Amino acid sequence: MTTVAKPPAAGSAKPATMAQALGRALRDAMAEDPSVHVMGEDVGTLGGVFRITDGLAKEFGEDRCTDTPLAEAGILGTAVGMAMYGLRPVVEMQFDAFAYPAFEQLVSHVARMRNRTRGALPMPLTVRIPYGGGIGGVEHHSDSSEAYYMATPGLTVVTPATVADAYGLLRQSIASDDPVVFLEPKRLYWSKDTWNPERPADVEPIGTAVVRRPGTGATLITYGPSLPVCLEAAEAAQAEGWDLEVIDLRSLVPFDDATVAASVRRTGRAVVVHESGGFGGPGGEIAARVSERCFHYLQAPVLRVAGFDIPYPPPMLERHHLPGVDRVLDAVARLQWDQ
Amino acid sequence: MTTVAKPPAAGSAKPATMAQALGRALRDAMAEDPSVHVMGEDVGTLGGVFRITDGLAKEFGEDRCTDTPLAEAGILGTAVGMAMYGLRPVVEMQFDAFAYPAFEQLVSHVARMRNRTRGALPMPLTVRIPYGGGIGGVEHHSDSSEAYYMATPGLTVVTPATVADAYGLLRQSIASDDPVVFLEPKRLYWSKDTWNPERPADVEPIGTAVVRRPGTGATLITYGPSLPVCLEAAEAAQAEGWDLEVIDLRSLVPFDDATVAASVRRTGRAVVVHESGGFGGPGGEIAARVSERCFHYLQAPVLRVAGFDIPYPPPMLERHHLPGVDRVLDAVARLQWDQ
Amino acid sequence: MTVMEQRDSRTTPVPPPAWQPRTDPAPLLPDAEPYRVLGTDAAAQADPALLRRLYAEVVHGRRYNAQATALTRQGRLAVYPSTTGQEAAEVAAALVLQERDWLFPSYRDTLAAVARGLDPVQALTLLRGDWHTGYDPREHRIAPLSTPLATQLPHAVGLAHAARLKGDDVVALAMVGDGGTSEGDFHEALNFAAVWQAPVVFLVQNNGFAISVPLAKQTAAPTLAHKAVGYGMPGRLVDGNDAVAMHEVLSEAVARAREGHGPTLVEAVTYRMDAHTNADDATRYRTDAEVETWRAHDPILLLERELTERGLIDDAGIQAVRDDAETMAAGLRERMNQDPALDPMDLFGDVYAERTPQLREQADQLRAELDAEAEGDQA
Amino acid sequence: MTVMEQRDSRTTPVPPPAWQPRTDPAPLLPDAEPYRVLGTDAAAQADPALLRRLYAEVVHGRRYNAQATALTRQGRLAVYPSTTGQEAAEVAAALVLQERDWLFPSYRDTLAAVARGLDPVQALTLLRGDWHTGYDPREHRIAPLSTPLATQLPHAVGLAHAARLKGDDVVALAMVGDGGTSEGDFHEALNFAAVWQAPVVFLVQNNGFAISVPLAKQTAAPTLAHKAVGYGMPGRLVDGNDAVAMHEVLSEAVARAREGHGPTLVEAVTYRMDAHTNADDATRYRTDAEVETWRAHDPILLLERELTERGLIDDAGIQAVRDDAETMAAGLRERMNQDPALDPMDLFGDVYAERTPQLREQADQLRAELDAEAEGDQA
Ligand SMILES: Cc1ncc(C[n+]2csc(CCOP(=O)(O)OP(=O)(O)O)c2C)c(N)n1
Ligand SMILES: Cc1ncc(C[n+]2csc(CCOP(=O)(O)OP(=O)(O)O)c2C)c(N)n1
Ligand SMILES: [Mg+2]
Ligand SMILES: [Mg+2]
Repeated sequence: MTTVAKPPAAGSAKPATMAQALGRALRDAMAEDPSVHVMGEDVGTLGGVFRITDGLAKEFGEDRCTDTPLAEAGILGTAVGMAMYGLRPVVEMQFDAFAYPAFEQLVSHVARMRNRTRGALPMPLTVRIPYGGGIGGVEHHSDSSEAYYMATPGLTVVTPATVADAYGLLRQSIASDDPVVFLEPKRLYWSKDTWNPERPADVEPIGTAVVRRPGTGATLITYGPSLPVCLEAAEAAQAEGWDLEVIDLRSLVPFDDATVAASVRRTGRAVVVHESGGFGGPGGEIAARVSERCFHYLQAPVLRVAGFDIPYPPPMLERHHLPGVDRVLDAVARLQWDQ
Repeated sequence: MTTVAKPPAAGSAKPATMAQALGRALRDAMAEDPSVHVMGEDVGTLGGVFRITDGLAKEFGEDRCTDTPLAEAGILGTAVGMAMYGLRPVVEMQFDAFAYPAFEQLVSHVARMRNRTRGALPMPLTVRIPYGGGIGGVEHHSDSSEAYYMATPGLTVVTPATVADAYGLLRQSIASDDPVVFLEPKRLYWSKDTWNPERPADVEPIGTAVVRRPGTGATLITYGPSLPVCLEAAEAAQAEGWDLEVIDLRSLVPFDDATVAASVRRTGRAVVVHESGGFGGPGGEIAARVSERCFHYLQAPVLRVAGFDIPYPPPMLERHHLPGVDRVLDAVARLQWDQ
Repeated sequence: MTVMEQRDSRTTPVPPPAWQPRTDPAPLLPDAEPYRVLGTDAAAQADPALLRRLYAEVVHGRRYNAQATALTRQGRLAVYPSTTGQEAAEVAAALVLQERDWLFPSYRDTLAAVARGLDPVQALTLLRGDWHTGYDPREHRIAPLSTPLATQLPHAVGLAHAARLKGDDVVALAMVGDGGTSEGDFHEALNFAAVWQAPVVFLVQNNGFAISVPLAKQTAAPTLAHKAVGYGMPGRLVDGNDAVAMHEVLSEAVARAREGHGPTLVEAVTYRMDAHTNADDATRYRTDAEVETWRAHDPILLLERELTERGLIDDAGIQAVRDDAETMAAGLRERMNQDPALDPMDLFGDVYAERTPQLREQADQLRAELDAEAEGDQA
Repeated sequence: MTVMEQRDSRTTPVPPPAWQPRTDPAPLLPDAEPYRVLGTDAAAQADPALLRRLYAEVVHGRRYNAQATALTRQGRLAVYPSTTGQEAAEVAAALVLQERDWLFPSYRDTLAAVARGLDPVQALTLLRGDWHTGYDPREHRIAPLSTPLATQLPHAVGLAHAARLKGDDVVALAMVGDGGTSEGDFHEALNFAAVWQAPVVFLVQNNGFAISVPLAKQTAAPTLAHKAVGYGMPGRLVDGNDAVAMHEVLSEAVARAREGHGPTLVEAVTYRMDAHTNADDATRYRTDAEVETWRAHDPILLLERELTERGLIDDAGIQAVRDDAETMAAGLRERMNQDPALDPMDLFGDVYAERTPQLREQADQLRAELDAEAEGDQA
């Protein structure tokens, strides 16, 4: 997959939010490539309910950043047609659960069109989905739906956890000739990092996991909204004498077996952490792969820390559902350290 | 969950197909409980494209076995309303991939209505979905979509592999006060067994896995269309000196950890076999659970034999995709027998 | 006339056409302009008791909207989608139903539920964030507020159909916004309803916007009511700010459904005076001037003028209605200021009729965590 | 007239209504009965060259249907959904398009693709089972046959919209069945098309059935063409067995789209003479008598009668057309009797632009298995 060249202008690094970086990525992609079209509910005049697309309609016109009728299957279905004609649509789904009406278009067409036509009709489209909880949203506004997309061959599934990745991975996703489900962790929208919008650093390509914190005792494997939780847990664990490595997967598909297995072979212990429900969630796949590849290196079973197997709870109870630092540390403690 | 009482009439056991047993289950459920309503595309006059509902409209009238308009979200959505009013709808989706248009209704309403209303509005409905390949169907007619349903809390996910289970599990599903996704392995529709339609034997309740073949060397964990493959592989393995146990899961949700873990602790080796794609498929969850629960008993990593991570292939190539006896035996051979 | 009956000197013999029209389209088409009563000569016929009732309810509704919006500012509600300006339609939807009938509100329609008699605290539970639904839908015959747009419409059809199959005299009234009409579920629900001749009334509140998207970007239809003919049901176009017109048209539609003549689509033309929710900034997509013009067509104003002109209410009467609304608001405020008592263990309570083994394990885990936390708090 | 302009002695000041009709509904409504040319006086005006062309194509289409059905019996096609009886609509859909235009067929419409010039072997690849699509859609401007019903309609809208944005003079014609109109995707596609004024023509072939389900269980609409008004586009009702009427109405709709006036919905009233597919048993849900009545309204018959009456064709001419169709059928038969050369490794070829590491592993596994098999075969 392509990485994106640095734009020429200089500039200086200052605190920026993930939301800003995402908006900038859209803007730069549209400026660079006239075939990039942004579409979705309220993305034009309003700039999206999270303001990610703010200013795009003004800068590029409503034909390039379009408020669509309120119909997700229609949005994705028309984007398929636009991609068939050579455009590069970037679709915004307003919230995770509101991508479900478009599920048939995604699974039966977006994911399969290239394969169906032996490569004649690639689907260079990106579906941006704000996902996950922790922002006090009422029901249907906090789903973690990545398991559905992971189980769908033909889709690339990307999720950033840092400001730099938000920009870099979104640019790569838009530039990709394959359809990308780009999952934006809602509760990281306002997370900040120093970042230079005029000279955004290249980031590792989609398909590459990154060690965000090196360690020797055990590996925390995570992505998206749970990365900050894991980094915090790793800091706390240090006090207990556990030196944890933290891996940010960045893309669930393609999955970076090499980086993950190398780490676990080194540390001998692993915990997979995500906020999606545990049963049938991404952690099962990840734990199974790690267990198979690192069997003889493992000192303890690969454990999982995940959301409960329940519909996402109402705002006042969500903190009991979301895996936090304590649950991660509890799992780390169960890694049979005495052996 | 309820088991179903034997109907009074006697009768004799004779060869019957899974399709016949399913049809009989619908008939008996409708006869016993006037709140059971069958609905879907072509289920009435035609009796369904697989003829499972044959005769029901005639026996019970079109109001109880209804040809709906061609719209899966509408079918499931109206069934939700019928269930709200106390009926027990049994919905037929014509093929696996044609359940996707109903995905939002399934995930956002069917699975959550009981939880949303603190039990006030249970969803005693059954969604019958013919699934899987091996019948030479063109694209969209052979999907294995169980990973999607497994990852959706609130759904019960059932799939029979024998004629007796087809009857018994479908009766239990219809009697369940929770929504059941009832996955019917298309290529087993015409599989036969001796069975007495007038005195169908009780079967184990939903949530219970069954050992279909006892063995000591390794456990094959499977369900639905792959059960016959595993049984055949176990026979063949005997010749190689491997004594394999074969477990039929019968329901993916609830998952019978107890039976599976007990077996693997005994045998020390396990292979999960299914025809669904491997990555993000049910096998990841199962392998992860088994690895966690049986870690100290395992002689080798839990392996998986699954369909490739590709869109379901065209009929002329499907045999290369479907896991057959040879692939199962290859996996068994890789279970580090020399250790 | 059908293909088959068509007569022409050179006509070939023609078979029975499978397409033969089931209905005459003419009566299905809506009026060219919204039906109105208030401010027209027809208002003189309006029943004084109904006028007073509608007035009290609409004033009540306005006060409810204001109070709920205030509660968001005090952090007592997570979010509130106001129906200020739409009270006439909300109230009429509730009043035309019998107790045995069912209401299917969208996420915005807490007012309709309240006008139906639901305790406002229960109606607001979803938006406060303590649970997804704050009431027993079967007890009140009010379906859960539907957040995924238009998805509740097929539920209404199924319920009404089921009631009819059981021989029960029950009508379902389902509410949706102008934006919601673009969803596939809207289409499928209306089609099922018409094919089954289900006793359903579909009420579209066209309030001009779907969040920021104006109607002109949502549809090119002459009116949303014109969609009815494509399903073979009548479409009615009504001034949604005219409580009397709304009451009359919805009553007719409910009666029609009850008598077995099938569904009706009603479009109420109205306007969302507030932002989409308290979290929205409406100045990004519309001018104050546009909003101002609608103030002159306020549902309360229309009723008040009629009542006053006909001498059906005096200042004291108006004050009494307002006082009553104030009492409701004070009670609501007070009760919403109390923290709800929540038990985190409820997370596992109603996922299934019986907990799965996995959920039992997870509930045990949370129980242990909560106990440890409580111990920690005590220490 | 709008709410705003409404004048009444007692009228209150009224704001600019957000609902203001965008279109006059009257011209959008279809005729009360299907438009016909053949067998009416208008037929005399029909261009002889067009009549001959349509005749040849329709006869060709009939022969193609018969041949494909025969191939299922010989096990050379996995399944075939025949368009026998619907050839006029299929052929007209292909003929009205320019080379740069796009056709979006449903799973049944291989004939339209063939009439557009696609090699029938390529058109039948999906149904033979060797691959999902047998041709390069960009080369032929024919979208893949769509198996999930109505899902191709939004694709057509998006493509037409994209072409318009790029300034290309391209029209998309999308085909769907009567059953497919019930799907949400139908609704959403038509709405997007109308809002965007996209250059699309929607052709619904109402052939009386969706597998076993007759139209009366599918819709209660006066006609399917009446759905158009709810989107703000014109609806046209046409005799689908009348190739000349179909050609005329579709040509007008294509011209309308090309000139920037937006989409049209065309309902072709026709009949599916064969079973749903070779695997279906139509006697379960309809009588032979019903089928028989349609034979008198056969699309070939209608054309042949016109050509003969006007002396535009003689027996030799008819025979020449039939011979030509026979040659096509023989060629098709011969080529379909050859086994396609398939490479199982293609399974991994186009899942992604570049294989993922996981797919590389899986491809290696299959490669090894195939090699072992081949060795085994040699040994
Ligand atoms: C299926 C779905 N898609 C998107 C949303 C997000 N959303 C919430 S309200 C809204 C606008 C609704 O507009 P309309 O139907 O006109 O109702 P109104 O808000 O005006 O009452 C949107 C897009 C949703 N709730 N459900
Ligand atoms: C989404 C979807 N649901 C169900 C099916 C199964 N199916 C295939 S053809 C058919 C009937 C189609 O009827 P119609 O739209 O009238 O087209 P026709 O077959 O008459 O050409 C059905 C239900 C499908 N292909 N796609
Ligand atoms: Mg609105
Ligand atoms: Mg049809």
